[in-house]
Amino acid sequence: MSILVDRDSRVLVQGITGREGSFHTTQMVEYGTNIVAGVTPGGRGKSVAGAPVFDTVAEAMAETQPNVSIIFVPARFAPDAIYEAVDNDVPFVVCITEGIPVADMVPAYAHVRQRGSRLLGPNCPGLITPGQAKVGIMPGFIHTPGPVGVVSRSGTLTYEVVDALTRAGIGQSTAVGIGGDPVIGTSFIDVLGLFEADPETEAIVMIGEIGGSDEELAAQFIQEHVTKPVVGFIAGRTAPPGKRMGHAGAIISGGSGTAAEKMAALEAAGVRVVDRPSAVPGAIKDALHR
Amino acid sequence: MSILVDRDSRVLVQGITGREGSFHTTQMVEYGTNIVAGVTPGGRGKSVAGAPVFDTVAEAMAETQPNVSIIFVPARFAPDAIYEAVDNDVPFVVCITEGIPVADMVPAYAHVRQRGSRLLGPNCPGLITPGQAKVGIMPGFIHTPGPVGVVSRSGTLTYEVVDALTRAGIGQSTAVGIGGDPVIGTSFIDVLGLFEADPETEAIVMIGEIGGSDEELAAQFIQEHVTKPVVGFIAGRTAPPGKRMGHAGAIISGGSGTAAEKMAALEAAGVRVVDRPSAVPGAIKDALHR
Amino acid sequence: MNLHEYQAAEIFSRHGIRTNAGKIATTPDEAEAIARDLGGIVVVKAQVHTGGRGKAGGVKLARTPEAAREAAETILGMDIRGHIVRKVLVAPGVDIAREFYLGVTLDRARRQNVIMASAEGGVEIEEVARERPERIIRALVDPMLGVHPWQARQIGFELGLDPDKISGFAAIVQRLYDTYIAEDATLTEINPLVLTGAGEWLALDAKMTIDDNALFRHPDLEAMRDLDEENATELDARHSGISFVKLEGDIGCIVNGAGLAMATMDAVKLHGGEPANFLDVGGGASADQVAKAFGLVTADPNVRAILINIFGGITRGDIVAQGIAEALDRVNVQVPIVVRLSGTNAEEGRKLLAENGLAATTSMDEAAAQAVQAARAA
Amino acid sequence: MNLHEYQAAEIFSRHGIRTNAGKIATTPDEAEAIARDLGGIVVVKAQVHTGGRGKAGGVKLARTPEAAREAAETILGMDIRGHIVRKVLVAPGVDIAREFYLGVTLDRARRQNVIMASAEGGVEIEEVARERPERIIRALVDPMLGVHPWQARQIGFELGLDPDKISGFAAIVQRLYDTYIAEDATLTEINPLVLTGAGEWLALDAKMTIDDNALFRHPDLEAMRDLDEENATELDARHSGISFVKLEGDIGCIVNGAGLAMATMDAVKLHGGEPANFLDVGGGASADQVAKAFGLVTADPNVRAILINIFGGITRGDIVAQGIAEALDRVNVQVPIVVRLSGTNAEEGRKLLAENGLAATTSMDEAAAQAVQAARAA
Repeated sequence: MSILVDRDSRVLVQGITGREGSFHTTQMVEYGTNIVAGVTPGGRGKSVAGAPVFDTVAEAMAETQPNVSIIFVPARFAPDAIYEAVDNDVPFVVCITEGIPVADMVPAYAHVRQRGSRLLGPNCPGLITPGQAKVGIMPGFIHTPGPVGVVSRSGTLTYEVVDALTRAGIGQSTAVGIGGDPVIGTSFIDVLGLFEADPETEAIVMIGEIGGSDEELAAQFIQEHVTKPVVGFIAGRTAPPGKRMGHAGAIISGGSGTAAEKMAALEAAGVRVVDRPSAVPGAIKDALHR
Repeated sequence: MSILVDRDSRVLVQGITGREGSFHTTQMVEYGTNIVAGVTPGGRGKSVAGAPVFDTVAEAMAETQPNVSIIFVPARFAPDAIYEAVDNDVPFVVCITEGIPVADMVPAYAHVRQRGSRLLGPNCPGLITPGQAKVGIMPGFIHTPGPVGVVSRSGTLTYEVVDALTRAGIGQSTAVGIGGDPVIGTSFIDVLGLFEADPETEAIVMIGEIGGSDEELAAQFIQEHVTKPVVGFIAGRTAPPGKRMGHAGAIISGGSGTAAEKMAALEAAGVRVVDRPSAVPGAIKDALHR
Repeated sequence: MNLHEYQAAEIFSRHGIRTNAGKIATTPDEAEAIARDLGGIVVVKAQVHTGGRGKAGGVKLARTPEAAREAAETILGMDIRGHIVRKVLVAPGVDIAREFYLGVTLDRARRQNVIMASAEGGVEIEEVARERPERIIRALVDPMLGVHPWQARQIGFELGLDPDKISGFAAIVQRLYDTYIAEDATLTEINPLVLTGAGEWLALDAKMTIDDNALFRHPDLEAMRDLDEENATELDARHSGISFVKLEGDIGCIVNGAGLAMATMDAVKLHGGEPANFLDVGGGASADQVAKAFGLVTADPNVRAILINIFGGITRGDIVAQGIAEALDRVNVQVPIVVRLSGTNAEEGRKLLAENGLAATTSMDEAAAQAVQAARAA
Repeated sequence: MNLHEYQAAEIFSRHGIRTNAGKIATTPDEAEAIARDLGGIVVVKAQVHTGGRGKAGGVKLARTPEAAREAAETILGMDIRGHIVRKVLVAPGVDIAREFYLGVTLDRARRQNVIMASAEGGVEIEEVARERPERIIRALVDPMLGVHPWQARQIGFELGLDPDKISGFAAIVQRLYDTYIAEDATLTEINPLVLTGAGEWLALDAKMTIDDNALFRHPDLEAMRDLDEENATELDARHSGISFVKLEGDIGCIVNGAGLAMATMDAVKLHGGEPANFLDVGGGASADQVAKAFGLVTADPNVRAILINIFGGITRGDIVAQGIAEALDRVNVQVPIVVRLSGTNAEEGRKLLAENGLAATTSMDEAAAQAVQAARAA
């Protein structure tokens, strides 16, 4: 088992013929991901890494029945790609695109919810179920199958932690990057709930950062609904207020969204909060052997 | 039993201090309807026919827990009143107002559906469960309790039929005016389904008119889902094409929406279609005694 | 409210849709002058509020200014489906490579707007719908979000357009929908939408219907109303809150309620007569309204009897009867009047009418039969 | 991107919100002249991208033009929360009857915009939120339909406004939200929104933040950017696709990825040092990018050591190492450099760096500790 994607996932790539789209399609196929189709308007008849290209999601859906879509189209067109996916009944949409205006994501998020689909991202690295399916842009080789679910707002920082876990001999059930934007489709809570329900996941690593209150809400959720051990790390303890730290959503505003608040909330919820990424494997080992 | 409203209905009147609102509130109260509150912005502290007036639906909801609302506000403000009602969790909203632009009703209808509420109208006379509750503008005294459900796109024509039924000694379970606009909240199908499920309703009178295809859809629904006898009447056999006959929705356009089509569809679905309102009671008697 | 082609084209063009610019002529002289100005081949098109102009001979190609004059001579004054042609549009001829149909309207059953498109342009869409429904592409529009770019593109792909024609087409779809929403239309239609020999998109025709209920927010559109095309009596009625539609029969009808008014017309027909009009006197049925209604009905020289059918609801029958009596004092009605009065306080009303020399019945059928008889006798 | 009060006020006013018109002065002379033109009492207000101006003495009432000059003299050049005042707004004094707070922003947890209002105007809203949260009214905005009139009215009633003040207030709510949407703001705020003695609504202050991701569709707003208020180095970095934030420490950081960059800063602190900056070199980490990053970091005279932390993902470690080597050829770096390189092809990368005289570690902690030591030794 695992969450969200596995070897049976049928993946559609929107924006497959673009530079990013075609590069990562090849990478995903090499990892073993079952890429069934791609969409690029006007691209019908082409093929990328063996996957047939269609003009519309409707066509791709009719011909290849994908159940996951990953979006690589530029920020100005990405919301339309999200609408096209969910309106054509793709149940799970992963949006890698960075830089989408908040004003575009607010209605898009509401629409995805109404349609009953799930959105991961935008501005996220995607997700991977080691050994089964990589639907994202992370380096696949650092991952290894195992009992730890990883969920994170960050990209490279997650690779850092996953790499540390793998080197310590600890595999991952699924590693999910939820993205660094202020409005994202899937929150910590959603992923925590899935890991809690997944029989193969025995412990969870949650990597947060400054800005917003998703970590605080996650803490509350953990207290109430998560029985599996959770190890936490929050990036940005030294970040100054009022400054956006790379991610659009990583900003302490009006004195709220600080790392200290988040760490305190998680600790109060029984999460083992570590002060450096390299401490994650040890904490997870403790948790698994308890 | 009955459908949609009964003596336990707790009715809110939006636009209660207006000319129409206050007049019909008094009429409804006289009929015995349980009017629990009214709303008029700035009207807080007033009272109409014994019902307290509030500034907002939220306040009225908190203080009096209505479960039906009836709207008497002018066309330009009526969609906002619908939004206010459903956003404050009123499960059933009756909109009497005539003349609301279609462009305003399309999103309003979608929103009501999303909220899981039900809308009756607009441009309708409301509905009445004889002897229990009148939530509308029909003359109450022509109605009498009994086994016949009445559903209609028209106002006075319904009174005509109900009066004929009552004079023939046939009472009504509930009489529902769905309204004469192109976009209405509750269709024939919805009401037919409710009558079919209502143990007290033994037969149904359905009064349609030219324009649109609701009668055709109803015919299909009747064929598939309605076991109770249905008597039908369609107004507008002599109406010319391309002309709006009073109701915004009563227009034959592009050669479709004619009375002949509707009558044929209903007859094919086993509905006894009569050629004049006065023939309804006889047809119903036949049906009830079969 | 319907707009003329040239009016709709002007509005479309304001919303960024390329239309086939032309000018309006009301005389053959003007048509010739416009054709001369434009140069080359022109099309002369009848401007009437009805479809099927082409079949009726209301659209003609003219290769010379003189031919344009002749075409205008033929078309002006023509009767197309009951509409007299008073204006023609003279527009440049176009080198057409492909013709399409594109329209936005309301799907009443779904309570959503719908984009309709077909590769069979230039033909009446009702005909295509009837005979080859599979040739019409329909895309429902999200009530909240409008037409998505992907939807507009998809329609283009389904029409079989080449990839390099997609974005131009999608832009027109978007703009036609934007026009529909911005102008409170119930129909915006381009038939045919053409691809020219040069590979450009062009709206060769333009059709638009405005939601009457929304005209209050579009005074500019209200100002485009063509009084020649509309029945003056119907307009007059609307201003008094009365719904009135002129018909061909001889029995004038005055009724309260739209549904009952239609049923009354049907009853007249059922009893062998022909209604002269649809008339819903509206809510109040005050003396003023009834007097106005008498005026509307008696203005029609065909009317040989008047049938008044009132079901007293909230408006009491005695009040209505008083209104009728008062109205009769004010308006000189020369034809026989049959009254049917039922509902609230109807008995008192009938008594009052009797005192004023008008017998009233309680049965709609009876009243209809009497009116038909009276008209025959008259 | 933050706007100044006077810029936000101009935008609000364009969207139909009455603001307290004033003029900008950059010298005491100008302030005096403006005050003389306006006549009567004026307010002199520091224009800086931070709150709490009032408390810091950056807002002064002046009864005469001379007093306005004196106020400007005091305020200009003032340091408010690290922002140097370079402009003051001189605006007419207002007869205030009541003060309110009104703002629109994003509720991140709900993924919806939210209207916030309070009868405690003129106070920092964060303070009210912390101390008397029940005094803040919050209304979530429908993502599809926007602010409903009933919502705007309800906020007014909840603020305890008199019925005759409701529609004026509701209009301001609607317009403030419209401004927020039209301008792609992440905050539009009026604090205080006042009712004047004459019973009129007036926005006495104006605050606005624009979504950086949406600036591409607002060139007019981009043009309002105050380069004095923003760190030139940060702007320069942004143009190269590098996220850079200047901090107070002495260890320059060059990292790939925002989360890892924050974690790197935290690691520096954890090992007893102070980071000189946040720097995310972005995706590629090409020689150009790395060279640019070196330039940004070394421009800070405080920097005494540089910590490069790269986790090779899709971008291979050897490529990054090559980039570092090439960059060092181009940029003359005078301070010690500590490199941490892990991930894809990291070993090859470390070898390559060694050949160029740079030792690289695989541990972030180790690298951070070394960088702190190097900075101390320097």
